[in-house]
Amino acid sequence: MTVPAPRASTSQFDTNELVINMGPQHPSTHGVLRVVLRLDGERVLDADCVIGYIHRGVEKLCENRDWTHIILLTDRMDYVAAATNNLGYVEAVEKLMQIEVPRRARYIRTILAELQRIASHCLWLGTHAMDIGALTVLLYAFREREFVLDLFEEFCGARLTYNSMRVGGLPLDIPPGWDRKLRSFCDLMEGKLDDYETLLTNNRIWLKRTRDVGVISGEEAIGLGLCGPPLRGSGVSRDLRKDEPNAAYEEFDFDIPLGTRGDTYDRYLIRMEEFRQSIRIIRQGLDGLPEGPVMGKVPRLLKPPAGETYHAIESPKGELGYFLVSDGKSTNPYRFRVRPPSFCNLQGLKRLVRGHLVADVVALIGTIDIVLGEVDR
Amino acid sequence: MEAPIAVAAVQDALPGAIEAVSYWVGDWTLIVARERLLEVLEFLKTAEATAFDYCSDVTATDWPPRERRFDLIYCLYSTRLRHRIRVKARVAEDEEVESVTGLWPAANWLEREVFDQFGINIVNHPDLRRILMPDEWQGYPQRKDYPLEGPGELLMENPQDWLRVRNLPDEAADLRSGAGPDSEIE
Amino acid sequence: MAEALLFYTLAALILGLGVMVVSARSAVHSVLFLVVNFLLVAVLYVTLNAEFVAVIQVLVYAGGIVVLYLFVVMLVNLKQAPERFSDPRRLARSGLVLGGVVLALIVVVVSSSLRAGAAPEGTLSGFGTPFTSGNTEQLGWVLYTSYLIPFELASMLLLVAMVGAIVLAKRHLGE
Amino acid sequence: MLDTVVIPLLKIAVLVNAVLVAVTFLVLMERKVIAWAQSRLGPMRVGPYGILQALADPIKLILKEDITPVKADRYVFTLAPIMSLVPALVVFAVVPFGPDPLYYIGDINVGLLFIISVTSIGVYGIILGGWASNSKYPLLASLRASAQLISYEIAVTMTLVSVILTTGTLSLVGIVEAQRESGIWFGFIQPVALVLVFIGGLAETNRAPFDLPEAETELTGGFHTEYSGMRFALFFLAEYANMIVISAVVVLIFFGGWLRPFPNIAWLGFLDLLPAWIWFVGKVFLFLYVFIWIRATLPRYRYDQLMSLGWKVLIPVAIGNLVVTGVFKVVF
Repeated sequence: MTVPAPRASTSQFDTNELVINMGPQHPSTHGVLRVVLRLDGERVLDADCVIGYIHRGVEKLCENRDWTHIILLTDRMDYVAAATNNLGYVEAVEKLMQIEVPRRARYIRTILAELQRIASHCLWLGTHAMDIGALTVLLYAFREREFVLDLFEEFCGARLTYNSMRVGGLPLDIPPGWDRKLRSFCDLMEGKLDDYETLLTNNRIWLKRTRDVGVISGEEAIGLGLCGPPLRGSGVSRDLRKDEPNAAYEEFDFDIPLGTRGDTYDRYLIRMEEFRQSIRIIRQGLDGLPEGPVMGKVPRLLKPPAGETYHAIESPKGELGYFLVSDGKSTNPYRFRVRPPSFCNLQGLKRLVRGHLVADVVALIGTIDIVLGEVDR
Repeated sequence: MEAPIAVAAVQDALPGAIEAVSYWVGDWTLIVARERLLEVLEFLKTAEATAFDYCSDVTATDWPPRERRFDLIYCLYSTRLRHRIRVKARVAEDEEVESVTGLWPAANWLEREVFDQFGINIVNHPDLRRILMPDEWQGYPQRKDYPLEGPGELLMENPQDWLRVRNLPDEAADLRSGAGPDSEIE
Repeated sequence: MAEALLFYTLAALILGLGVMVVSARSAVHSVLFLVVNFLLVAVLYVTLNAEFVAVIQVLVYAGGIVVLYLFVVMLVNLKQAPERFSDPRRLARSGLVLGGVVLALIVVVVSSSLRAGAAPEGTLSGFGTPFTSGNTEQLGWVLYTSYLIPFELASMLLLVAMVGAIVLAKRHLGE
Repeated sequence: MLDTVVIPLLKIAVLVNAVLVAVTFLVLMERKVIAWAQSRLGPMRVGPYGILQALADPIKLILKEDITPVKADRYVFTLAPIMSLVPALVVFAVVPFGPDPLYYIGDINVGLLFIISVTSIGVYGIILGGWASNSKYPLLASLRASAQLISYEIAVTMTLVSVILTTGTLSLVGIVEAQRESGIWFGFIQPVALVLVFIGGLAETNRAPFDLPEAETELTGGFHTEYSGMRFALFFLAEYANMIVISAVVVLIFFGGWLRPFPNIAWLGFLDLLPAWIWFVGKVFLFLYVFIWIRATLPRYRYDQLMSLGWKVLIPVAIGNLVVTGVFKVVF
């Protein structure tokens, strides 16, 4: 009887390498990511990501729209966290033009960004769990995401691409009764989080599938430019909400969860904790919501003075940076550059999957939490 | 506005390497000669006072009429000291730039994107290929003289030919009626 | 009569499949013929009332060993037989040896069956009572009493082979 | 003639059809149960509460175009689903639905071994299906499948040996009768064996959390990625028929087959008013429900973890169980 060898043997017998294409049409590459895997049996020797399948030239497009019209293009990048993309962009423009944003608008922006974080993490949790085979969590997470989408729909009329912010503030104040619904959602979400954790956190199979999978040290993660939960999972305390507070984050009290091992399970725990911290921030925001206008004094035609700036915020996926250059003459940006967190995190996949099995590849794509709209732009 | 320690440290350690220091809406930028770029970046990464261990972004800007038309921009961050800096170098179309993947592995894809979109020659890069555009693509979309409109098929297959066609003054005059990105640039 | 008809049909099929095994172009096809062959042999055992042996034949050969054959054949992915340098003289010599062996076998089988045909009914099985339908228990009984030592020796041999296989595999893994 | 040919043939016809119909409804049941677990409704459009979905699915699959990839080995490609389904149906020949000979086709004295050996043939369907597709994902999946099925078969067989030790017979009817005589279901005497056989059964039928050969998020569709139409449906039928087989085996060996609960308590005799086969089928469906429930709850094992679970946990425990059973048998 032969003993099956799960580990790739280095003997002269195993010289047959198998090259397989994972994607661009594959159920767990989250869109149109293509990963070319070089396998020895089931063990991954090397992985090469091929991206660009939905490259729409957003940066180029933006250079030919005026500063206000760009907001709706930012929706289309990380389309599961459109509000966060809006936020990063309008803040970058505000920084370039030195516009003061009313406090109420900053509060509402913070609430929206955190709500968006919950929605984005719901999607991550569902797909990540489904990739590992836990089907039910997907449906549960999408059920809660639906509530978030309902809230956004009531706020700005859209469910996916919100176009919900303007340079200088917000187009609309929150509708009456919205804060009450948001509060009840927060209560509901806390209970549901416990549901998810019952299904996964202490599940032996979940632990086996995620513990010690894709371990990366903090130093290496920094070098690879990982950001967001993958970086914090390796114990690097870097959250732009704390380090370079934007919106109204400096007025809020919240914790940054950090991992210790830098494996998939730690990244999972971190995001689960971020759900709770987001709820905490939303509650604080609702409690302390100041009165006042939601739109600052902004010229009708935006025309920032010549100059450039880089502004980064913490999106659900990590550091979302906007590098904007204005030539001071036209109403379009001269250069519009996005630093997409998914793009930089995806770069780490090659390092993470090496030596793991095919089944881990999907777990690792899930743990990186990519949105191809943002990777390819 | 007083320059932060990091800027002063570079100026002290590498005199003459920094051509200019700029400050605008809270961001510090070092403008460095292309020849000494790698030296400056290496110093920024390793020196105690700077410790920029995190490469946020590598990107470029195209300023066509200029002799050295590209600005190559590195956005750096220090996870230890929690400060940011931008380093900028001017590069001409035919000039070569040393890759920084040795300093920050993160720059790998970012430099590939710069190559893909601007066509800046980055040398000593471990894996310099197009990243967002298909491998057989011609032309560099983020350049300011890249056509935004044109006869679709021709453009898709061979943008370089299209560029040549449209630079002939009389033949393509009617095609040029749509305002391109270069309409503002003399 | 029916039994004889069944036997000869089965025998013909088994032989035919045996030929197919060696003559099939694709290695996977030939393994498949081997599986069917084994299944038919199992049917042959059933006609002899040796149900236990039949089931074990299916379980061990068809369900276990040939799966491993298939595994290997699939992985090696032989589209055609590898061409090897063949020495015509060696072919002739080995053919001679093989022919001799087959001839000797035929002689032995024919002579023994002639003698067995003369033997009285009932002693064919080698011990007292012929198998009836409940043969599993009897088989076990015989194996663990009359044939205990050969049985244990055989199992020892298999154990040694198993340990040997693991040791061989391990040595390659370790270095 | 009537007894030896016509009646068995009739029984076979009835049984095969019953199994196939059961499978289509099992698919519906799975969809419904998983939907409820996931706070959905499941199929609702076809017929009241989607009941006719069980008919619509097979009709759709039969009418679909049957594609054979150009590079596939067409004979083996066609043969594979058949080789997968036939053993799954053949097994039912020895499954007794009740004590009366009317309720089974044959009660052979090696019934249990027959089931084990015939199900072991089913692996060919998966291996050949993956190989004949001439595609990389199915090939990987079929490699996984063959390794998985062979290793778990060992564990299950080892465990069943300890059950045979307690009953002293391999006949399935005999095993159930033994439970009636001893007045207790073997599940209570052999709880370890029950767990082992159940886990092994999950693995042998490629069900979650051991559904690696068809892990759609890793290997797209697994070994049947290239299959479509009726040939795909045959694989599907085989998988669900195997689920029924495993449930039936577990019920027969550990849960008293067609016996009512507590066969030793006399005053519960009114439970015998229900016919034996209803008890049996009811118990089988209870186990099928557990199969589905597990699928809705658990993530999937990884290939190497699955293997180490099989070889380092299940087989040693099975051997231990065998030894303990043997010692008890000798001492008491």
